[in-house]
Amino acid sequence: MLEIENVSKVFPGRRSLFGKSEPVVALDQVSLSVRKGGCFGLVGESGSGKTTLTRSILRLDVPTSGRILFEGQDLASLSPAALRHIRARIQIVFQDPYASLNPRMSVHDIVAEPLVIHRDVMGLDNRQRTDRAVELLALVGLGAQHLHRYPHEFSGGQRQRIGIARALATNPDLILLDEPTSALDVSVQAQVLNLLIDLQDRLSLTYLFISHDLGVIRYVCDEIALIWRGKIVEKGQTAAVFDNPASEYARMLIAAMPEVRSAATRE
Amino acid sequence: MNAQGSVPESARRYALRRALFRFSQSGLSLVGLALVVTLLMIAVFGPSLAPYPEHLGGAVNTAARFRPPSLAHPFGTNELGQDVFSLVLGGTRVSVLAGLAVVMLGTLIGTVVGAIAGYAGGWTDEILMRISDLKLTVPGLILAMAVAAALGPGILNMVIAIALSWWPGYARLVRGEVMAKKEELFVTAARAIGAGPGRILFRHILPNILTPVIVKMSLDMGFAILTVASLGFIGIGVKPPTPEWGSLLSVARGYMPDYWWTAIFPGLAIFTAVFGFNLLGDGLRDVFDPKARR
Amino acid sequence: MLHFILRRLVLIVPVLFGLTALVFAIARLLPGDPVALAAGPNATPAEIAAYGKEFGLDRPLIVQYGAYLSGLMKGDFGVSIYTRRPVIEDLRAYLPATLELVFAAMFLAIAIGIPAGLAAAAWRDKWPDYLSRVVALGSISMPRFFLGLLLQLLFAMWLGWLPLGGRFPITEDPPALVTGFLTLDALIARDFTAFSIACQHLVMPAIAMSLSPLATIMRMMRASTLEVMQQDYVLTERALGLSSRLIMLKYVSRNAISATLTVIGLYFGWLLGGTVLVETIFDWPGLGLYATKAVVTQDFMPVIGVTLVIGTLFVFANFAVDLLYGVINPKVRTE
Amino acid sequence: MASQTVPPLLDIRDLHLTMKSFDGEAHVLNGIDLTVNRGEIWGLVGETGCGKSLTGLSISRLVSTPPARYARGEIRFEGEDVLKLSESAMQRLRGRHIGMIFQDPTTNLNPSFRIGEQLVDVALAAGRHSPEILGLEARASSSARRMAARALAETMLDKVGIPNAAQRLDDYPHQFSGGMRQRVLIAMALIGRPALLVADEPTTALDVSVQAQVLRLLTGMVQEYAMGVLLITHNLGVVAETCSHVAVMYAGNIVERGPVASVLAAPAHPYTTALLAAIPTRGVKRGDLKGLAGTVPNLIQPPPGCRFAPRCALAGPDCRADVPPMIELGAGHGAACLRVASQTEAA
Repeated sequence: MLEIENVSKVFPGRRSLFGKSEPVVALDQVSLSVRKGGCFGLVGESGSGKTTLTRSILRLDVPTSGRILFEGQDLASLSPAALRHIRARIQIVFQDPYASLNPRMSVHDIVAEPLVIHRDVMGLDNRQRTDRAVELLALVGLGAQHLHRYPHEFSGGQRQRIGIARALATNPDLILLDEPTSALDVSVQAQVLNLLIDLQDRLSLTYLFISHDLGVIRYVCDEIALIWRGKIVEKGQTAAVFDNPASEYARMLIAAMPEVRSAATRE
Repeated sequence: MNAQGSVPESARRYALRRALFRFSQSGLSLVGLALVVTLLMIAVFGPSLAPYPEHLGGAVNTAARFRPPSLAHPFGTNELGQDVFSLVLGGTRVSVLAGLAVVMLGTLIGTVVGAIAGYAGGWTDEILMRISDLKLTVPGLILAMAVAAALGPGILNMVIAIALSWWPGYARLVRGEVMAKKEELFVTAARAIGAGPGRILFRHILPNILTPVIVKMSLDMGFAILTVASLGFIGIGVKPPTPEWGSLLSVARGYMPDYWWTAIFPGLAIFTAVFGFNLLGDGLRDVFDPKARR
Repeated sequence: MLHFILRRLVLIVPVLFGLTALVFAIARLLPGDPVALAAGPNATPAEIAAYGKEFGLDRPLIVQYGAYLSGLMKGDFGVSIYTRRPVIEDLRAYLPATLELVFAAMFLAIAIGIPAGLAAAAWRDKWPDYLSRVVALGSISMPRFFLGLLLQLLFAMWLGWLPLGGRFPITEDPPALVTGFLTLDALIARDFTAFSIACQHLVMPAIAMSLSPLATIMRMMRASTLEVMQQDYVLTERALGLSSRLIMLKYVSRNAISATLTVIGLYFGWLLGGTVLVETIFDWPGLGLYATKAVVTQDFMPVIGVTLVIGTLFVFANFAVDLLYGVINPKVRTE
Repeated sequence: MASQTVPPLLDIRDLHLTMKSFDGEAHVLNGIDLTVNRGEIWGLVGETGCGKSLTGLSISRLVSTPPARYARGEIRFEGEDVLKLSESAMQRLRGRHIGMIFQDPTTNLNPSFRIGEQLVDVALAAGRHSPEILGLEARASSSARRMAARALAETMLDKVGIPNAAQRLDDYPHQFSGGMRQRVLIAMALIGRPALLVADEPTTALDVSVQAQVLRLLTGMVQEYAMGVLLITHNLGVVAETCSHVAVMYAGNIVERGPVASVLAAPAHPYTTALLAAIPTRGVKRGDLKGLAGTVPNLIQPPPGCRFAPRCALAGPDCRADVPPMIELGAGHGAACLRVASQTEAA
């Protein structure tokens, strides 16, 4: 469904007040392939380049070299109109549920916004958009009574549900999940993860799940890749990577995971 | 989130109620509000409140020149025997109207320029901001004086002259805010779902920068009134006999120190008006600007 | 660092160029007939035309601008159509007076504003804070020309402690010209009588000028101090037992001052342009008074000259602030 | 004989804290009881807004009052109630007797000062009333103190594993990486040789790989100095790997506490059980995690009785009557839940 072929991204050195800094290689020959219907986990720590990769897939950044193919079409070769159509089919859920929702828009307007932007594809009138918004909220477990409230009235978990509802609005095929639960408490995280799993099964979605949390990735994803300083250092089936990490980095990362079970087995 | 569970209330109403509560906690802000309301009332009804309305039209009474303050003339009379109290009341309208017009015009131009510069970035930003820098480097008052002197006296000309040096402040503010908001995650989210520039600017960015602009407008009102009075003082302002605080003070300067009341009361009027708007604006900023709030 | 300074210096050139174009355009494109005004009310049209020709005002505007620019290169700011004096001579005479006034006002504003702002923040919501707020708002609301008038009325007319206006009486001997600042020149010449006279003349206009920057610096300092006090590192400093004195006077103030610095730079330029009113009131022989007279008579060469000088000083003041900011901020300095 | 009368390092008793806001007064701490002895590393875990950070800040009395108000209770540090101390006495405790580390290493160092200067000032403050920290006599000159403080700063920097400590004293915070900055902050917190260390989410802002190193460093230092530690975190994994004891907080209450092994292996309180069931650990199948339904209660009008009752599957009318007492389960393990009581009685 999504093919990333040898993508590199180099940010030219920034000219600051007192001179020029070195160019930064954010992505270095990254290749990935996300299978239709699968959940692909991309693991990396801060500064590993995972954010640059998501921005490249969304065409918010343009890669320096390499190709990104969605269902065989090179995103770079698309006309603006065609790109807009693709945008409706690739959606994203962001990490921070507090910052990713416009504080001045009601839940209705937030969830219905993709429908307005893509009205040529979706073909819904006002009334139908509201119906669809209610339907979407129900899908993520929120009642219609929330429709005319504003983001600050919701808890972190509820906001993330609103963010998910927005991502689902245009019936996308691929959803990028950019650390969707890192800002949430564990008990809420579990709810949101289960919701995501449930939605994937019901709507046959494809996920690209980006996280720094190995535990979460292990729980949700069937395939994973580890990215370190812009390079993919390990790729494979989730179980295989956790049981037999091939790279030094993967071994170190897995060893460093703080695990609850270890207390019970420690003594 | 705290409102959850209690009586359902729209978020806007709640935010407004909270703001009103905060505002009413500050005595100084309330004083400012009272001053501003009084000022606006006088601006509307001033001429009809004046005890000697004929003096506003230029009528003189040479028999009663330089009378000190008394019951008949609470602020005394001037060199033409005109009632200073009536003139001060009458001058309110010019000052408030001109101040308002300057701020509105400045905000309009500044917001458009700032929004375009901040959103477009790159060369557009560079050029627009250099132009606004230029305006900042030219001393505003001298610029206004030059323009006003060339255009000739009159309220409209004065407003144009001041507004020309006024907009860069708004342009800088709006540009900075737009640039900050542009980096917000919810704007990235809007771009990710395919929103175009117009939608992002008008639906996502501008509504979120309204508050600082309004706060600046209220703070600037006082300053605009001050500038209007300054031009009047220098002798470039409204045409006589229209009473204007700055020009009243300027004429009275020649009769110091013996006939001090002709200068003190117009001066106090300027001070009180500007002070009122500043108190109000400062209070609004406390309520709305989370940075200055603490 | 050197690279940065050079880059900024190069960037100043187009700004100054734009400034000349802008001022020239404003002064010359606006309606009004300065020549007729200068030639006098009884001049015949032929006399007016001849007068205009003398100053080259009959040529196309672009040619006039070109001539003006090439004159500027040689330090020639043109000639006043009124007095026929070269503008540069007037500027040379009036600029030091204005600068002395602005520096004195700025000194007052910084010396009082920064500690007062720090104190207001330290005693937030206590009486020093309220007092500073009322004083600050009162100060920016006070028209400078009105305050000047009140000061004159009180100290010069009623009490008779200070001179009504002017910079230095003709009846006294001025100190030898070194810096152009009478106070400094008097000190250099060790002429304390002259110093005291200069100070007496300087104090009222300086106070009248300093009010609004004082208020702004104070409020800005308060706001940035409060913002710094909210930072995590201040909590850490408190949690590890540093005294509140040390935290406020050393750790908080340095961060707060660097944030206030930008305002100071902006205000310096603003003050230069804002001397007009105070100079008029106190009859202070500076650029403002000079410009006002020129504006009223539509004598545009002096107006352009003054604007250009003030604009240039403003640009350099901001440049100095940027530099200073770099020196204070270690992140900029060490990178 | 003397050991019998030595009071615990930290003894928090029935601490109640309210916080005033526009919406009303929130009861954010609702009777906290917690005892920390030297050599113990206590993990204080809970979710956002449960009051764990306020508990930590209260120990050094860093919560501003108002808006906060200590309604009841005491915080005894080595037997003395810090809530009753004068500000200057409190200042003497801070840094010298109670050290603190906070979450974000990028914002907790002053960006305008060299780290050496910041370390030296902390050392000098600690050495003012205890010159032995600097290895000096009480009457040493101020320049001698400054030199000793600088030497101490270098030693500490070296101890926390910063290479070239002597040179790096003259660097500014932005010249260090996130992990290194947290090491500097640890050095700063420990330079006064405190007996108690309060660490509030010290590794949350760090990458997993760096987190492990910093935690190892921290535990090593704690053992070397025989300190007591209160480690505030939301991460039960960190608690499991670092702490000897754990206290679980929910909505202003400690609902369960005891030795880590016992609490995590056999959680007694339904909230602890739910928390553990929500963590994606090894071997949990896709879709098998248990989230916790409902939301955290409104602390302005908290539910009566057990604050967890509205979300608890086991709750009955008795749970909503009174705040449940801490029921001892042996070996220091206790849980504040009536259902635990009935279970133990039945057993």
